[in-house]
Amino acid sequence: MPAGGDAPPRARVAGEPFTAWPADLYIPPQALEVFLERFEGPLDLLLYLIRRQNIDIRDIPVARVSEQYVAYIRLMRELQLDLAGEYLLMAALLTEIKSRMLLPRTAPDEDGADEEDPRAELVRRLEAYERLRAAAEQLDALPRVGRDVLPLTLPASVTPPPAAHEPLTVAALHAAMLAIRERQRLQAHHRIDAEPLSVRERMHQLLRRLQAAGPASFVSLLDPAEGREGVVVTLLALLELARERCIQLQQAQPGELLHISPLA
Amino acid sequence: MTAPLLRQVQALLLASPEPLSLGRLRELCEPTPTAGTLREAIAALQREAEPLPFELVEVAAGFRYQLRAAYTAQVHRLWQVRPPRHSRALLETLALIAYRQPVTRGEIESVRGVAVSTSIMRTLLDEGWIRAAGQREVPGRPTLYVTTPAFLSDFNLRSLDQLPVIAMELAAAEAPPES
Amino acid sequence: MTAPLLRQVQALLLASPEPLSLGRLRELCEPTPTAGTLREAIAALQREAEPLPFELVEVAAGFRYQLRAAYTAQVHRLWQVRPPRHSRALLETLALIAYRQPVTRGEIESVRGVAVSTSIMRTLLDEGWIRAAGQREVPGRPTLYVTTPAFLSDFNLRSLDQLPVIAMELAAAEAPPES
Repeated sequence: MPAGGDAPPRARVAGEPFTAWPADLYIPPQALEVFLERFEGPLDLLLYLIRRQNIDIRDIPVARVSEQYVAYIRLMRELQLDLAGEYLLMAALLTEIKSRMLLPRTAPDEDGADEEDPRAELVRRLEAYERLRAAAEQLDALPRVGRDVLPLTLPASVTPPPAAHEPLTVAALHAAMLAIRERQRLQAHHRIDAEPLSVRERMHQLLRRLQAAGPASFVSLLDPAEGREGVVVTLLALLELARERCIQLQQAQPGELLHISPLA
Repeated sequence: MTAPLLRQVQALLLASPEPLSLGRLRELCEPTPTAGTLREAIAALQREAEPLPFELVEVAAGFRYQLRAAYTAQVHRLWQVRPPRHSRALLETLALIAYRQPVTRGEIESVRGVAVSTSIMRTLLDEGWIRAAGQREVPGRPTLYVTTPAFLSDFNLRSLDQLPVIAMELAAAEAPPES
Repeated sequence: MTAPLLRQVQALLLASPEPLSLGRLRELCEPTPTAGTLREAIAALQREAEPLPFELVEVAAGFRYQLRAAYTAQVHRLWQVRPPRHSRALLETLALIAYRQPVTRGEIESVRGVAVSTSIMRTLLDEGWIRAAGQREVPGRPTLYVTTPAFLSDFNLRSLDQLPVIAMELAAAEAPPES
């Protein structure tokens, strides 16, 4: 697999560095998912798109890159990846820059100070993030205790008197265990987030429910346990159902309750 | 690349928080030495350590490096000037062993999400609060740890049942994801 | 009778679960050596360890003996653990704190372009690599984070100056936006 520019591999598939996007190659969905999950956010994804094509970061063809960016976002959504809101924000920013680029540039004023390129701020952020990424890699390469080096501690042949220790109590043990459980609970929560909620499946559920129980408010269709992702999936499923003319969405005024009723 | 047997054995013994038996050492060295070669290597390490402040001794459970008695006073001063504080890491490690026994070091690490340092295991062993109790019959046969009667008496417990109850969620969360 | 300085130092370093500074070593040795003599003893111990599977290194918190990297894989097999790997998100967060300290979580997020998860901050705090150090005097008074000496020691560094050179560029990057 040819490397895309000198970009570091973004993912490994079957041990092979995955740097280039093979245009006509069928990618098994799992590999694709692994590849897409590796992006650490919108800046990371944008940098990948730019570096892969050997584009000069100071002269980004915004229209082209923004199109590719949106294509990736769509792909990530189709694969039900947990998409942070920042990805959508970046899509909006790219669109805004694109439109500002279409406006005629004003002539330099008397100080000779040119109006700033609409891309300048984005370029600064991309460069700062790229430096951070490099710094993180260098940090990771340092020999680390626990991974690369193990400090040695030898026992004494005569155990030192135990009096010096702070007293330990059952209560302290109990508290330690509770702290562990709390952390695990948080981690378990994250695992739920990562679990794919399928829009397709949700569409079926919602339709069955609406047909059985009749009209409902949007809020009543949500399950608090599913969190933000649940809201997004439910909303997407409803929009999809409305588009397919299976349901009707009604709202008296902006900000009021959204009512959903099944269509025959 | 494999290091000379002598250095492999030395590295393993220096880093292990508990004594290693000949059998364990043979399993861990590469290529697997004969018992005779291994014994020779240990004897060589013992001779090598003669002028040094630590010695390689054989105890019931196997071989271990320890500081020589002549340095005890010095080491005690080390503790006295700044008594070892029980860190949160130590407390959590002990709690996991108490509540979940028998457990392996790897299991503790996977629950805590961070490496358990050798010095923590060593402290718990030195305090006499935990001990090795066999090996889990999985590849690599990692050591299983349990708490000791000394742990119960130091914590004023008559039995493990007296530990405050922790909801079952923890045990459940540990199990491999079903569904 | 007291043991030679060289061996006293070696015994202390091997007994201590944490690195020992020159000052601490001087306190603990008998008779109290001059800083120069002590440095010479340490240098001699470092040379002595050259053919051995362990080395004597200086990190932020002082001196410590540690197993050489070439032997750690073998020891990890002993424990049946895969050394914990840290995610890119965590390393990027840590790098930013290391190079730009003190920084707030918001500042980290603005450079990375995504939210920093609570579990990452918690892991970094749990590892003892970062700590809160006051608040930025802006609305909301967000917590400022800095790295700790333990971070340096765990990454085999003596001081922040030893961070890889990328440091310069990152630190030179524009001042944090006042989100």
